[in-house]
Amino acid sequence: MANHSEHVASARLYWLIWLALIICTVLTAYVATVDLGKFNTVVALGIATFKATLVALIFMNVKHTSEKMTKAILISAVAWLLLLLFLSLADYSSRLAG
Amino acid sequence: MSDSHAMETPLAVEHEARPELRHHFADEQQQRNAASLGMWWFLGTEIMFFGGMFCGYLVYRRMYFTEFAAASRTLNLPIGAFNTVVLLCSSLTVAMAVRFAQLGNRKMQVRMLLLTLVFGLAFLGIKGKEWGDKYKEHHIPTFNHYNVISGEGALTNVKGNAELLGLDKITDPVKRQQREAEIQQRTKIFYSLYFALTGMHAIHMIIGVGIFIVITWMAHKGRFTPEYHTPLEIAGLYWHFVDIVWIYLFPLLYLIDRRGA
Amino acid sequence: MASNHALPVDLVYIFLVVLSAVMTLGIFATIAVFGLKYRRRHGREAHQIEGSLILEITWSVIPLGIFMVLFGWGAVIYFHERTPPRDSTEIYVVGKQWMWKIQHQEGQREINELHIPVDRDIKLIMTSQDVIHSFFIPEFRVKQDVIPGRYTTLWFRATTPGTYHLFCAQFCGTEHSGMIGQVVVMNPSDYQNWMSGGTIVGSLAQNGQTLFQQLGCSTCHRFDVQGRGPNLTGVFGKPVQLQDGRTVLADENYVRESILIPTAKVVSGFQPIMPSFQGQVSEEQLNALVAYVKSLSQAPAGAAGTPTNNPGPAANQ
Amino acid sequence: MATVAVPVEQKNYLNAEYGIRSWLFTTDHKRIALLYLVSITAMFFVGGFFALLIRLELLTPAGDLLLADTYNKMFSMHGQVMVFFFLIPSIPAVLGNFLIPMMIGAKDLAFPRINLLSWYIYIVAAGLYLWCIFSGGVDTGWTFYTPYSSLFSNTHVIEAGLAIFIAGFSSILTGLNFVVTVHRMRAPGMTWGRLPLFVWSHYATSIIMLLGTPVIAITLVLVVLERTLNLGIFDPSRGGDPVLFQHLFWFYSHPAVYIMILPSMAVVSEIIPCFSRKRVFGYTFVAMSSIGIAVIGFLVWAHHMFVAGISLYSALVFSFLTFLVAVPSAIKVFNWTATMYKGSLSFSTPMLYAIGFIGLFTIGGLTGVFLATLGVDVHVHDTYFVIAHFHYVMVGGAVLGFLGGMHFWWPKITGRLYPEGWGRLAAVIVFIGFNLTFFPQFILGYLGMPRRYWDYSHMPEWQGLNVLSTAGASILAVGYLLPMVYMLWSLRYGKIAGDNPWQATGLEWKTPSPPPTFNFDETPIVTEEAYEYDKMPLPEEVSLER
Ligand code: HEA
Ligand code: HEA
Ligand code: HEC
Ligand code: CUA
Ligand SMILES: [Cu+2]
Repeated sequence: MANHSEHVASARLYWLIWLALIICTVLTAYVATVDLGKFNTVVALGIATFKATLVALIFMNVKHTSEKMTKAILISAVAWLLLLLFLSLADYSSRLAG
Repeated sequence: MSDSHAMETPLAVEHEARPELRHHFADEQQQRNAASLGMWWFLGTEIMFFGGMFCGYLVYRRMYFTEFAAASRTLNLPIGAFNTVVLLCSSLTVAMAVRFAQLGNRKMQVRMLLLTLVFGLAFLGIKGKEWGDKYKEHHIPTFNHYNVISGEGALTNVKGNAELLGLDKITDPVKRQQREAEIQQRTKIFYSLYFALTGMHAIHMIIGVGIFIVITWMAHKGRFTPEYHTPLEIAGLYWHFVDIVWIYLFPLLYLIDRRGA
Repeated sequence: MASNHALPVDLVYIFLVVLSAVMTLGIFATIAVFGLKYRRRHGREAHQIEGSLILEITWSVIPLGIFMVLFGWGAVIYFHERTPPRDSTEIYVVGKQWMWKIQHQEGQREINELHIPVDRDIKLIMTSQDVIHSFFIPEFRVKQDVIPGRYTTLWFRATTPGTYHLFCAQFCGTEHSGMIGQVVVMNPSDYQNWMSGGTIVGSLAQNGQTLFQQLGCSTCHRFDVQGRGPNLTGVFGKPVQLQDGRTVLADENYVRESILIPTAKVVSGFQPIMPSFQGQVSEEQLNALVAYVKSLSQAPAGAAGTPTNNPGPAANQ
Repeated sequence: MATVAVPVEQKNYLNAEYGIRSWLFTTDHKRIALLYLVSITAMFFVGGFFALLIRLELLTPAGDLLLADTYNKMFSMHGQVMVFFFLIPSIPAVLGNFLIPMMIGAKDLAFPRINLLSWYIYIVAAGLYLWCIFSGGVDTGWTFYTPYSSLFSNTHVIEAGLAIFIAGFSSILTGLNFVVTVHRMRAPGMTWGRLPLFVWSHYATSIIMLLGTPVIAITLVLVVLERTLNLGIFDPSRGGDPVLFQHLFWFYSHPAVYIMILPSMAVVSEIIPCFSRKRVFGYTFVAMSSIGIAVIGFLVWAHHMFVAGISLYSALVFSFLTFLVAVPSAIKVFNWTATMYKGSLSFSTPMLYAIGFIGLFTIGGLTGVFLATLGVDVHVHDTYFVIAHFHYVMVGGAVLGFLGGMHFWWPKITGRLYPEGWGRLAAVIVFIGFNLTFFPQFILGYLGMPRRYWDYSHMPEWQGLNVLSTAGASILAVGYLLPMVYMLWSLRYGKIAGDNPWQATGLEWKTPSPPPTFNFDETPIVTEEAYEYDKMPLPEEVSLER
């Protein structure tokens, strides 16, 4: 019953991820001050999603977990969120008069 | 579900040797899997909990983009970024604590957990300072002195805001007054959402700190072994989740439009 | 059929009723037949059947097909209901707890009544002063929520002269069920008369209303909450809370006294700033004023047959 | 235990321990189910009491029994109590709690202490709500529409909002427990393809609870913050959009109607095969249609807002999606009916309720299709047509399912049979009373009677139908009180049931009645499909005496 399947990540990996996260934070703060037109928001959210993915995959061990359900739950919850956001925002952007 | 672990007695007598195994589980593997599955579903729930507010935020951000951008510029970017870093550090220490538990290193486990608490509290402290500043700037919608037009918290104090809001082009004083009233109202929505979102996040942090105090104490008592550290693991999942929420809050609230800042 | 929308809506409705009746009776009948035929008697054994893919597909696809037809049908009607013709007559509607205030382009104003000509496209441009209301004319088969902070629109073409109910369909507080009125659909000539004030001249309340303007009552008693004096709509016949804690019934005498000796009974929440009109108004005029104040409360009760016609000073919005 | 001589009275979950503490600190899912049963029944009578006052007021056109404000509070609290404190927890927290572990061969739910916690959370919420009622009540309608709820109502919106917020967590924790239990605690051999349909349906319900409930929780918090802290999120005077509240509210509250109906469908899917002595027709389709309803159910919320000022195109999309969600329901109805084909049918009380369910749910569902049809909804929205529609699905559907389930598993829960004759009588009374109450409301609705109207004195022609409705409600009240009485009576005087009085399949019937604390002395090993009724003997014919 001992827990042989559990994945022990290397400390180096954790430090690397941490470093990547910090760099991304600095990057996102910097990029925001540069004029990219419409793309500022896209870039900011893109970086945030990248960071979130790192945390989920490595720190939260989604990448190596033997548990298939974890990914399924994560995907369905995010899908549900997008559904809420998409369908309600769609109402606002298709309203003719303010 | 695995093996059909028959129990001779319905009561948990045979489990006494392994106090952490609850009577209705067949074995520890089952129990551990149940706990982490439960936590993951709970985090799914949490996504939707914040999701409701995100939805409101996005609707209004689209509707009143300029006012939101102008108000966003009054948030303290360096402090916000620094706080993000603090929170990321705490995520690292949590991950490390779990790793040390897997390796059976109790001393480092406790150290990492203590560091997590320090970072967590630091985050809350810094957040508190930011809120305090907002109070001084009269940016909290709750209070009657709410004011983003004049005084310490005038939006126009921030470089570029007058242009963004179009105030620089209005000469007619009546029109200007009208526009200012509009700004005053719409930014209230921004700040309402700002406080609702960061407040709800802070509540999650406070709960997280509470949980980690217990976890640290358990680690200190040597409750976690390489075979069994489920409470630490699922508390860690929670902590990382709260971190991820902030990872989104930071750009959404602080970085709406910082061009030319 | 009272409006252009009524027939199409009723047609789908009838289709739906027939469809549902067929489906429901069909299912009931099937169950009844099975119940009789396969009753457990003398230890009768059941006949095991696993299922049938063909049946499953049949009874998913056929309902789906029917649903798609219904969707299309309903959608066409709805699309029509939400796209007003370009040259419709526009009328403004303001909802407020608990009355409908209507402003015609030509300047006429009404409360809880809407006069329109038959056979003309009417577009209502609606907003609310406080909470969400909903403008509902059952016989026209139309309804639209009225929302504070923005405009919503509703259009129809009345096809039969007559008087129709108007309801507020969205819950809006205490007097939600009193937020009702009527829609009067008139022949073009009657409508012309009404527009030129033909049908309303001479009524007592009408004179009172004129006086109400002339004497300046309307400067303080406005039909919103911003006036220096109380909004007089709906006051008559109801208990009034006074400054000194007493409650009195707002009857004719109370109104009369309020006009002549305003300080006698001061309404709670207001300053005693109303000047006395003693000696400035004749009895006849007083009667007219009282009738007018009275009519302000009867308007919602304007059940079919008693047109009160008070285009009161409405909606400064 | 097997080796020990059988004691005089067998130990079961009811007599394993005595005393109030043994109930309040229990972690046994069966005892918690009973705690829930008592609490939701109490709340049902509170809600029913309000319903009776509503119906009495509407007996005459004039608003003569209650004040307008009181009436408004009555329907608001009726709706809130019935939905949040009765129907949503009803079947899941009572029957689901009691049966799911047994049906999958587990000793308990995955998190017994969280299960107890969820009951306590429910009690705190219900207590707060009762306090709200006694301190004056709330008048926003069960829907809390802003800005009325956030800025205008001067009733106890905050207490009500918080109570429902708290109740939401109880619901989330129940759902969490079910999902994890179904995933993790199944006995060996209990594959997904062998799960009873009851479990499938509850699994679908739990997903809705988990992913929907948090949204209404946060939305109500925002309303409370708007009232208390003056944060303005839905406030139109600050440029806020009150319709946003409706989006967020219905994002949960539409799926919530499936939280209410799916568990009832779960019950019906067990009863029909049992009293037809047949396998369920199209097991896979019935199971998958539950999941289908749960998923598509999340895509249709704005059908409550067709005239609320959403965009024309949104309305079209949501109407389309609404029709899609009706398909899986149709599949279920047809499969249940087909299950009876060539069966060996008997009409015991649970079966009567199940058949009543099919009939009334069909009517309710089909009138839902009326509402999904855009042109028609514009006319009947916010009229008694809608009231009739949802009482057909919620009372005719969900509550009948609940009653049917209570009768079906009563022998398992208590070890005793209810009196069959009385049971059938009550079922018939409920059916008649129900139709008399709510059928006239369809007509009223089409005639244009708006809902939430305290006074219809300008439309006296509506009185006749309203009188019918009130008369029906009184019959209905009798129909509800009867089972209360005879079931309590049967606790003491009912015939001893035996382990499996219906000769039903399913693991819950393989353990004694009432079951022992840990359900099974030995973890069962499953080798059969669900509903192998061909292998079961016919039950004894139930006599109608007593
Ligand atoms: C248990 C609760 C429950 C259930 C299951 C349903 C089921 C459905 N509901 Fe209902 N509904 C409510 C509870 C419920 N509803 C409540 C509480 C409200 C009002 C809230 C408020 O405003 O206060 C409401 C309101 C409501 C509205 C908004 C009305 C309005 O306010 O204007 C709409 C609109 O589309 C709707 C549609 C539907 C549809 C399409 C279904 C479908 O799921 C039904 C599917 C079932 C069937 C279709 C029947 C079986 C099928 C067959 C027998 C097949 C054969 C059929 C054909 C070939 C046509 N409902
Ligand atoms: C689960 C949900 C549920 C249930 C079971 C019921 C049950 C009933 N409802 Fe319900 N109803 C709603 C959910 C429900 N309702 C909702 C959500 C609304 C909308 C609210 C809103 O608009 O916001 C509504 C609104 C509503 C209205 C419309 C009010 C209006 O718009 O003005 C009416 C009117 O007839 C009504 C009637 C009834 C009746 C007669 C019953 C009957 O089935 C009830 C029968 C039960 C009893 C009669 C109890 C018997 C008990 C006793 C007799 C004991 C007496 C009590 C004591 C001694 C303390 N309901
Ligand atoms: C200077 C402002 C002013 C003017 C002009 C004025 N009123 Fe008033 N009125 C008030 C105020 C303030 C009150 C409430 C305090 C009180 O009762 O004295 C009031 C109260 C009343 C009431 C009792 C209302 C209630 O809610 O019970 C009536 C009726 C009334 N006025 C009628 C009239 C009429 C008719 C005129 C014109 C002939 C008139 N008023 C002109 C300010 C005014
Ligand atoms: Cu206005 Cu209801
Ligand atoms: Cu719905």
